[in-house]
Amino acid sequence: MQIDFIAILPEIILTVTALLVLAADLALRGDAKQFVNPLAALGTVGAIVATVTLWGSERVTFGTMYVVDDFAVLFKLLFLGTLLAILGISWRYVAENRFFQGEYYFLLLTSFIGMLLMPSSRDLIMLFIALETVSVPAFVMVGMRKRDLYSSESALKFFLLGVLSAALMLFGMSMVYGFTGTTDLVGIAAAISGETASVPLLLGSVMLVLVGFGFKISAVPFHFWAPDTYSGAPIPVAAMLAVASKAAGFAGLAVVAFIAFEPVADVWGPILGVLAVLTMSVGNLIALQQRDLIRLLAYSSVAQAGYILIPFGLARTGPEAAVVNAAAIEAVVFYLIAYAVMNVGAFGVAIAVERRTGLRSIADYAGLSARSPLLAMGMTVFLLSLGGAPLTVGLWAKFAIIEAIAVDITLFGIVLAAFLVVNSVIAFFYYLKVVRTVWMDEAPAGLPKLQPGFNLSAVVVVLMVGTLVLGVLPGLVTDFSSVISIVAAG
Amino acid sequence: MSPIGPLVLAAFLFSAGVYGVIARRNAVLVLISVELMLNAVNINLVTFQNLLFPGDPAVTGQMFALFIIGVAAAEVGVGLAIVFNMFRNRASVDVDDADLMRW
Amino acid sequence: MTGHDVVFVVVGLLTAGAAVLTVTSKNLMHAALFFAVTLGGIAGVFLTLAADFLALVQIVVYVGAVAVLFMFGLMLTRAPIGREALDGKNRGLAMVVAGGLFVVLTTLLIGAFGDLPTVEVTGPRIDDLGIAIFADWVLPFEVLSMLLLAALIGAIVLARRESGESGEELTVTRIQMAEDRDPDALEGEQAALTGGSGGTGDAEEEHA
Amino acid sequence: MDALLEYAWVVVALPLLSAVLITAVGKQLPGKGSEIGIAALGISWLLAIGIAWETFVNSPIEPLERAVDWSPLGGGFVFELGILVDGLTAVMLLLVTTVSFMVHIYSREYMKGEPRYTYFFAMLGLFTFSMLLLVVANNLLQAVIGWELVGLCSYLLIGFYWEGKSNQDAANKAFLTTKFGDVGLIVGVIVLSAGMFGLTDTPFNIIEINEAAFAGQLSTTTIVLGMLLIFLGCISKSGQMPLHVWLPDAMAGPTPVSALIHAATMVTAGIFLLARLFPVVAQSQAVMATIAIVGVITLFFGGLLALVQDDLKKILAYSTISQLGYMVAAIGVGGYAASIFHLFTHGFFKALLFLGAGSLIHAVHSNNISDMGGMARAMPHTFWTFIVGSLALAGFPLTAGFFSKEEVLAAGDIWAGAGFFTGSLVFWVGLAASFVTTFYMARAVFLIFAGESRSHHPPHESGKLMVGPLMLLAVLSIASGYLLTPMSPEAPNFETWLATPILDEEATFPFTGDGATEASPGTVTGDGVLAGAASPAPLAAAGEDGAVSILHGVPYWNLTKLAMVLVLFFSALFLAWRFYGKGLPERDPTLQMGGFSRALVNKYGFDDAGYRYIVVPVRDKLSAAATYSSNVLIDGVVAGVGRATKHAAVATYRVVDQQVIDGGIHGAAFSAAWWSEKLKRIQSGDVQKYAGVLVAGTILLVLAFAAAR
Amino acid sequence: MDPNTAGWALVVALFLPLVGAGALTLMPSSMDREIRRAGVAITAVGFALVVAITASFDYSRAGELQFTTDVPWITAIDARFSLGMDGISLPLFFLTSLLTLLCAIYTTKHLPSPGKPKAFLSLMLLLQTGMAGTFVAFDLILFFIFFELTLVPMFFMIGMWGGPRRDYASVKFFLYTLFGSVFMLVAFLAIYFQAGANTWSIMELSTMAPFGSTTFQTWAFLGVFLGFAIKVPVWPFHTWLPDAHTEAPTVGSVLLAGVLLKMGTYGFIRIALPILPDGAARFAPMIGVLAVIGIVYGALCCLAQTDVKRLIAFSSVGHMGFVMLGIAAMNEAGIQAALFGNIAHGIITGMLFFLAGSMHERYHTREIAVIGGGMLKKMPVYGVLFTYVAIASLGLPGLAGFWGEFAAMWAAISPGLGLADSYGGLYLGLVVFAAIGTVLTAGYFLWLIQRVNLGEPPERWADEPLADVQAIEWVSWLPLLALILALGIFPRLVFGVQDAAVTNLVGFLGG
Repeated sequence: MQIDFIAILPEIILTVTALLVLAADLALRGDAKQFVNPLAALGTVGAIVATVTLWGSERVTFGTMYVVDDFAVLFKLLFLGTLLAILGISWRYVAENRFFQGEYYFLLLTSFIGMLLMPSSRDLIMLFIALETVSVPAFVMVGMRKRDLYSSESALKFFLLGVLSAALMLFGMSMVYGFTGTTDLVGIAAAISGETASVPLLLGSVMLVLVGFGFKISAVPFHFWAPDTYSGAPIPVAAMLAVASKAAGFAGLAVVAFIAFEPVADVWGPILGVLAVLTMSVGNLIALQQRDLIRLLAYSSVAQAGYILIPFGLARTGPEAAVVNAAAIEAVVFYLIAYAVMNVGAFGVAIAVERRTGLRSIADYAGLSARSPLLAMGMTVFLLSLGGAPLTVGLWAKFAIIEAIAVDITLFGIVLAAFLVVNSVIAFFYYLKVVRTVWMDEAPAGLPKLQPGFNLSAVVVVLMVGTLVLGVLPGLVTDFSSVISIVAAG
Repeated sequence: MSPIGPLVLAAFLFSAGVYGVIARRNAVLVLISVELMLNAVNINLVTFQNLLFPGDPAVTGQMFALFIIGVAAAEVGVGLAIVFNMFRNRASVDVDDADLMRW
Repeated sequence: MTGHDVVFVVVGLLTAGAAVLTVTSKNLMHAALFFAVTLGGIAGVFLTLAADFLALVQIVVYVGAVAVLFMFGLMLTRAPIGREALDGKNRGLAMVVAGGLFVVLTTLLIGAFGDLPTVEVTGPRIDDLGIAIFADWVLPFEVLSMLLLAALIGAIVLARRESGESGEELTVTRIQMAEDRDPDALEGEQAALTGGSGGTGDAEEEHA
Repeated sequence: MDALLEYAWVVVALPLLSAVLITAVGKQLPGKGSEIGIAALGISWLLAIGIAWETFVNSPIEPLERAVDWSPLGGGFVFELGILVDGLTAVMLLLVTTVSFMVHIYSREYMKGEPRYTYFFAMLGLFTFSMLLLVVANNLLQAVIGWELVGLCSYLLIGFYWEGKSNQDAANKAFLTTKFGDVGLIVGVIVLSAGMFGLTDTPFNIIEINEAAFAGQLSTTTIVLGMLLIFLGCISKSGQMPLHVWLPDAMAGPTPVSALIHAATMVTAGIFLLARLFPVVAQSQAVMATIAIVGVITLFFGGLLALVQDDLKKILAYSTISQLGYMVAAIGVGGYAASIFHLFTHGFFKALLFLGAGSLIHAVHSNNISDMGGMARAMPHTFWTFIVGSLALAGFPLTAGFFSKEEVLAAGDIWAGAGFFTGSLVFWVGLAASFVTTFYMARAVFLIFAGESRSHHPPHESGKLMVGPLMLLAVLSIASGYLLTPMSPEAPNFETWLATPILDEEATFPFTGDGATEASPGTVTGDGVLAGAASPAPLAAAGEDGAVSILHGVPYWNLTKLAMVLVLFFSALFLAWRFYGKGLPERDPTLQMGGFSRALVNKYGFDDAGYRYIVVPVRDKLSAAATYSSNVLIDGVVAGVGRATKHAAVATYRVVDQQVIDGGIHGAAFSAAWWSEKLKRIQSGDVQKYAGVLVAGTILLVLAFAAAR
Repeated sequence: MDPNTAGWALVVALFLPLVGAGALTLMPSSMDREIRRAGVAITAVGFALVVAITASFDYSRAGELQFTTDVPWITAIDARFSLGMDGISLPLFFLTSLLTLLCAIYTTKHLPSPGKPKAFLSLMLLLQTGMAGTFVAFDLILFFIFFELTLVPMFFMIGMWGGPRRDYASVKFFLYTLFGSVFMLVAFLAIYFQAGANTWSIMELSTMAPFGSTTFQTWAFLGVFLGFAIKVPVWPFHTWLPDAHTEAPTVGSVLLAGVLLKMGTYGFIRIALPILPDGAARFAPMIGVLAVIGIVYGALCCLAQTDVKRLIAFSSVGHMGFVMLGIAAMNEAGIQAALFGNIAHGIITGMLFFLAGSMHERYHTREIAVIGGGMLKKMPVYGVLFTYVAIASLGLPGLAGFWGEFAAMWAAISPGLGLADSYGGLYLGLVVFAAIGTVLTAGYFLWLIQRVNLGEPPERWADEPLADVQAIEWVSWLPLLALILALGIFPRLVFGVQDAAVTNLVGFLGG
């Protein structure tokens, strides 16, 4: 069997980097240890370069288990870009909190290796392994603030719910295997057809398989870990979970749903649609009550997951399936890109504020505009974008979803749209609460000016510019009709 | 032999694991319950492999089970480490003590 | 019902019983021992299903390593808690959920596989497994190795005695959550923040 | 031979120019701007005389219409700004400029030393301009604009002394009451113009509307609805009952303003508009009957109210209401020319009376006739001119008021002859009201001029600038009546002056009265009196088929009826002399007639209970709210409307807006918060509960999936 | 400038404020006076350009788009960067530029706490781009972007420089209007797909209309309606308005009333009617009824107000009711009336808010009862101006307010699209009630004048030196005062410019 090493070059680069980081950590002492961060960044850039060269190609290797197409490449770029940003916002945070830096970066890179594998995997076993590779290092990273009760507690919660949902997913996978005799996604799709497509066990198993991904994307009712974990975890890790890990979950969900379970799309579509409604409503409603910024962002990211689930809710089989599903995938992909840009940014600002002061209540953001105009501006832009204000990429993200709904309007689609609308408005309520605090409340006397480090500032600026530029010219990233390749495969 | 026997056994073990996860207070016992669930999955896989698809050259079911065992080992390691860490911080492994964060 | 089936039923009942005791036993060590028994029973099930290699792995990895690990874990984390407190307050919920799950799963399974004919049990040979793992499943295998490495390092990071990078044991800290902070405390914190700039603060100034 | 007519717009423009100039530079001039106003009005007046002369000697003339496309209005329609000059316009121009000119001159002295002296003249100019804009309008939209501006100016002038609360209230009341009528006017104009869609691009054009109405191109609905609505505007503007309530209060303004408002501008606007649209009015019996009845009610009951007033200006105000009733009633019985004739003469003698009253008030520093007395000796010029005005108002033979009022009664008589009940009503009630008119004017005159002085200030004659206008107006109060007398049936007279191509003898009313079948020309043609003219043409006469045609011609009267008028006049005079000839009686007999007096003092008393039990408490509590708490029945109603509006407003705001609508929004937000509060409890922090819910949710979803097919 | 080729002029005029806002943020905050002057300079240059555009506009072809720019923008969804200007856009565009300039001038001397002119002027300039862009965007997506763009700066303006309840008001404003616009976006997308022409061009879609079933049109119109109706605001979607106005700083109120509300009615006329004529015809009677309810209701609420600014805010509800009545008429005259009413209301109510703001600065209260009258005595010129503008606002002929109201009623008596046949009686009733609304309007304004302007000043103010109109106020108010009179006397200034464009537009309606 010939292995296409070019196809897995990004993963290889990242693996090598991870090992180098581990080795370098051994070699370096004291403050010098922090330079494993640029090393990791260098490797990430290398992986990005390697990934970019894969754009437009269609490589299949390891049997049919591993496919590198535009869908996968785009997701990989999304992950690697997020990784770069997280490295940027991690540097000083990790150094100052006396983490085990070498191990931290090693685990971070490992987790991202799992993510890179996710969109390319075309086999249930591979998906499972990739998912675990994302999760297991994340369990550890969440608990990395070892002497912090919150951190260890959130690690425990994350871990327990993670393995529980993994077990549920595995049970589902095992039964899918039992039913179809294969773990190959295309094979599964081929096996599910005709009368077999209506066997209750199979349909139930489909649901169980989705649970694992539902956990990753923190869809209701698999979302419980998210707020508790985000608020206990080191903030860069929370950012990673909220953005990259969630995107990986969506990548896996998309692959499974649109390739393997495409023949029963008319079953999981509506149910995922209902989950979408539940997810965004619950997320937004609870977010209204939050007084802690990180928890607010956590619930907001639950709600955002609900928005991203909407296109899945539109999926269907039958004559218009190709068009509708393609639009749905496009919407998901675009939304995830936008979401990554704005959410990492928001977490970045939160890091800058908390790192210096240890404060994270929304009230602590009072007068941020006076303490650091850059951070205030950044927070404003990111939150408005998360809400979907014009001239930010967030608007186009919502636009993409509505567009997917409007491709072929159904009553269910209208209901979803209505929920999207109402929820967008509710969401603005709490986003604006923060924005208002940032700009309109007086800073408590005596708080010093915030001077975020260069890396973090750079990341915030880049993401802010990205949010705004994509807000004006979304065409820079909307034009990738080729990402719908997985639909064609199904 | 009919596959239904092992499958029902697996379902039972799985359910017992779920029970343990939810009811057990000691974090280590919760982890044990999770392992029970994973083992149940393995029974499923082996049953399907050997009873329904014995001729599969890729031996998918058993390979899957092997991978699950491997992953389960990794999870146990990480899980115990998390529990130990928590124990060191608060001298307790009670899951329901871990409720600092809510709402 | 063949002898094969009888053996399975016996082993199966044993396993199921041990599992029930694992999740209900009121004694920590008993629970762990019953867990080991359950794992052994599962190895027996594998044998009746003609999965010899897996049974072996099950014994070696699970009974031999995992169960023992758990026992060490239990002993290391022996907290001063009574026997009656092994079950949390969620027992009712657990009953309902687990019972419901079992009913649903069984119903679905029987519905799907209940009418399959009885077949002869045949397992693959061990060399088939060897070939498959390096031919068809090499990628997950390699990734799994990375995963295990990560788990190993992660477990070490979390579990080893704190030496940190500063070499000293850190006191337990708590992030101030918005919920449980009162205004007075906030003022105190701010005073502290503005008053003294710690070592980390100095480092920040250099980079800024 | 209509060279001057082309310049009618100058008559209009000059007062505006004067207003602008006075505002701009008035304060810097020696006369504080008054000289500009007088000069501008003087020129306007001369030009108006010229126009009047041309139209009169050449009458009946073809109307002259000049218009510019002022603005598109959408849908291909345009709004024209234009002038329409015919006899009616000329009459009005003459009247308005004369009175305004006189008022300007008079005010120069009267207002001396007042604050805002310059502003006053600017407003006079604007007021005159507004009225003239209405008068020359060739289209209804322009008329509406003029009409509304008149309302604004009246507001600004009635509230001239805005420091006082009652003056503010009076101004508000005048504006709002007339504004209410404007609803009718505006909607009416809109209805009429809508009827013109498809017929023209200039749907407001008056001539086109009149012609269309005459040609039957307008539907009955359009005509009846449109004209009744427009008449509502006239009711409020021209002080007809029940919307007359603003008019007495409007006396709060300076006296020259009262003269201007009550004689020449504002109140005449409604009559003018009815006359302008008479061809439309004439299309509907219902409209005419409504107009007549409203006029009759007003002319009688309005007049009665003057009996008990002590305030001289109020007496004159109620007399105005009454006289306006005559004019409206005349329109309602087909007396198009009679109405305008009365308007014309009334303008002069009422201006005279008001200015005379101003002169008296100026002298004694009081409005009340009980503070006057014996003024004849101190103020001879004022006395004599006032007498002339009073006689004219009372309709004493050979004064202008006599001729014009008799024309109105005659119109009623002829209309009655054609079988219309409203005709008799106008005739007999009008006759009766003339007795009342004579009585209250005689009462005022006796109390003011006879007996001993009761003033606290030594009275003195006013200066030349005030007396001069009085003199001129006195002359006109007599002379203007001879424009329509039986003595010159063949020469151009007032009726030929007003005639237009539509309103000539060919035109007939499209409906007939009850008595039409028996009607013949003879029955309604009275025998000529005075000059003994042979068979003078009637103002309105039954046509060959029994229809009454709209005619003009020489006046018509009959001897018996003349005798009745004279008897009434002298008996009223005698009665008044008995009561008041020797000065102020201990107990004023008009106040001694028991229930009748009380009714009048209480403005018919209907509101007494309402006043005591509703108005007083509410006004005192919601003082500002009861802007309208005057003490007439209608006032009560108006106050009630105001109050109800206020209550409705408060209720709407508090309940509907803040509770229901905003509350709905808040309710939604609140329920979101409620849900939020409940939902967040699920996030209990207990990871095993999470696990339980997670698995339970999974089971439910699995069931949902399994059951999906 | 050749209006056929000088598309750049419009682009520059549109984005100059945005660039200016960026430039302002680069100035150091300490240069307080320079920043304020720079604000005036930027808006003045922009206004000069707009004047040049107005001057070179080809009025003989006012029905066609001029100064057009049309380049691909987001190719994936066929959105184009498409700008243009016809007779309908021009007056609104002009008004936007003028009002912003005047606000900038006003800001040189008047800026409420907490100061920060840099932030304030930057937001104002950003707002200007959003407002102006709305009126010249001819691509639905671009329109939507500009339409929404105004939310953020206005949110901050109210939230940072507003009154005591600014937090509440700003969030309410933002959420309320956002709510509607999301539905509008859904409707836009539905239109896009239903038309199936891969275009968002307003003109092309108008030409293609009507498309889709009546059901489609109804739903799509409902979505668009929600978006625009909240912006206008049509009763009962108005409750954000009084709060926003009451709390907003003077300049915010001026721009809110002067331009922002117009975006809603403009949207109806430019988008909802021509693209969805069937839906419009079905909704027209309802719009008419809501409009008239708004007129009467707004006036009633005004009578109950004790706060000057809140009163003026509620008066907007009534005045915009007349505008909506014109739209409900669905004929050429009605559209003309609505557009005229738009402009007139922008000028008059903007001016009223200027006056209310200055009043607040002098009295430090907006409570009518506390002011207690006598303003005409304390500040004669100011009092006269107040009376003048109030009278203009109550719709007196000769001043700008009259034409929109009268023409709207005139148009509504014979509605287009066949509505006259089926709803003739209803529309007659609407006209009558609208006319009654004018009386109520007169009532509350006169009452306001009486309570604020007339009488003797109460004791607490008797010895208070209250400055009469100041130089900077004259500069920023005179243009508006003059326009009120000019539009009242020469309605052709607006009617004439719009005529051809409205004719075109009504052509799309097919009525």
